[in-house]
Amino acid sequence: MTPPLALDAGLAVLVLAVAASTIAARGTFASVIGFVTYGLLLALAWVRLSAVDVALTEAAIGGGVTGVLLLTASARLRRAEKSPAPAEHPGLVLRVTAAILSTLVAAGLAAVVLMPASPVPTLAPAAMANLPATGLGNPVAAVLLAYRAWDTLLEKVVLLLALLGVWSLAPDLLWGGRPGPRHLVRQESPLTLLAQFLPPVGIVVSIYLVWNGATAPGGAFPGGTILAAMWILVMQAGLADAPAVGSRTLRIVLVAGAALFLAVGLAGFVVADAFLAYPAGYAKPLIVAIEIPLTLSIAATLGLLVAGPPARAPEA
Amino acid sequence: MTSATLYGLMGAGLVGLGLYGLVVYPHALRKILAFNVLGGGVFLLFGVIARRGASSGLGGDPVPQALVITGIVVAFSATALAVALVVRLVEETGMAALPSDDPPAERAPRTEP
Amino acid sequence: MASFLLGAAGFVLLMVALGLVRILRGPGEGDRLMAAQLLGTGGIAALLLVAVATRAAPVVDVALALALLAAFASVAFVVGAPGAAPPGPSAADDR
Amino acid sequence: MSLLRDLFTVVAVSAGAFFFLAGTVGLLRFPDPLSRLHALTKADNLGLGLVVLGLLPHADGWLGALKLVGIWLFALLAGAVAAQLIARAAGSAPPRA
Repeated sequence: MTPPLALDAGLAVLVLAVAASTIAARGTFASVIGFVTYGLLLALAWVRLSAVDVALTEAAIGGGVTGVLLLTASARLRRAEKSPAPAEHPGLVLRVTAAILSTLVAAGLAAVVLMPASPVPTLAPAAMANLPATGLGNPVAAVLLAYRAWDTLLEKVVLLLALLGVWSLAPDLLWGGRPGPRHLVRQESPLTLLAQFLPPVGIVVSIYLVWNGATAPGGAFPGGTILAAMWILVMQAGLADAPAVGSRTLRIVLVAGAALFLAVGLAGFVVADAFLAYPAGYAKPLIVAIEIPLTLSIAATLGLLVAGPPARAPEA
Repeated sequence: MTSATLYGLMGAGLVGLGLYGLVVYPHALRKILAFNVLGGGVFLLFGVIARRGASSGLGGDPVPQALVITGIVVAFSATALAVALVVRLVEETGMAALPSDDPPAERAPRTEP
Repeated sequence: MASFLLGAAGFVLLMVALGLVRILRGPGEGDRLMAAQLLGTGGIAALLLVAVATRAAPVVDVALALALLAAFASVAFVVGAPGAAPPGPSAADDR
Repeated sequence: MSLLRDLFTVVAVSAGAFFFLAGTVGLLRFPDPLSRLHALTKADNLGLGLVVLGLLPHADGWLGALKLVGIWLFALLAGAVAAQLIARAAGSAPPRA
């Protein structure tokens, strides 16, 4: 076996082992930690599949914000769970049936993988042929923000809907209040040091990723996620409080990305020939102009999704 | 055996593992984790399709890659909503599993006003 | 050279992967976190090795993102679980 | 010159990989959490540091080299903070061995 293939085989076995331990670990905490490492290893797999844009997004989301979300939740669950968790061993019949079903599904998918279509379907030539018209150098960014801008716009809406769903879990009394507990600043804690030192660096890196995203792997999603992670860190260290969800400024930041995207899209009817069509020659400046509020909106939405529903009544 | 095929098989295995965990384990947080493992496998299958579609000097077909980026972010938002629901469920009932196996009559009476 | 670097990446991954046994065995939550932390560092090293071996400069950015977020799991653990309480939750094995 | 550069890379990366080996052995074999943490930080600091050192001659330009060193410094900071936090959590409530 050649070294690259050996590396890939090793990584594949490792990912499967980590996934199995995530599924079957005794205890939720071990399961959650297993899932965090799973995300990290998936980022490596994406690099090996020559999908660096995806690897960046997976590293930022899987390695960063998902871990915070799940670890915080598992700690809260442990405090709130009164009755012991239901038996971890459901009936043997169920387990065997589930195992057979899962194996069948996996085998079916494996068969599809082993019998690739020929000729291989690909849109890569089309994506490259139209790249000059967008003024971008990164074909993935071109797909996200030009060819299939619809997806990105609707995804932003889905993020907002999820956030509304999370917020709606708050009791009436707390509506419009601030999410989560107020974290206290721990004097002389290394956490405070980290939360003071890391965010400036993180902000620079996320600007770099967004700016670079036009020509190289990067873009609004990884950039926004890293920005969100920095915000979460500052909130967790107690250096800043979570904003009240009723705040008008916050609401404007949340919808800014989708709103501007939509506005540019509607303007496409007038200045170009269709919804979300960019006028020739202006594609790149428009895309960059959309990406900046989009990044801020993504960061705010992800940060608030992790912070959870409002837990403190709004100040009168 | 190419690298892409290898990762494809891995993706198929992940879907199987995730499905098993989703069906078998009653704890709600573990169901969410299992579902995310399953989702990771599906995304990887997209990645394999993208890798096989490499042409025009690209390492992979950018269209499936972009779909996966969108998918990862949407999966995260769905996970966040599900986690918030589970936390609320546990804080209401003290139990992190849905009593789906019980017949409706045996369910604990709700004490909601 | 590329083969050596890829081999080194595989070796580092294998090493930190062995450390993952701690995720399953524990016994404390800190031990499980340590294994994740080690895998994070090993993953960064493997990514850098792969980046140089395959001459893919953007891969370095993935390592950069991982390095920035490397401490997040530990931070969330400490903030989420008030381990300062003397009969701390890390003593009892979680469920 | 190129041979010397490659030799340097091989030596430094191998040394780094050795520290990852040492870190893992320590994490698996040491009896209590604090000594395991001690083993872990060696892999964090020296393992990654030596790998980065070995890769520096292959970095594209001084900006690329700066990025590599930056990654090491961030990982170092993250490792140090995480070790402190884990140690405090472990110290206040020693897990049953």
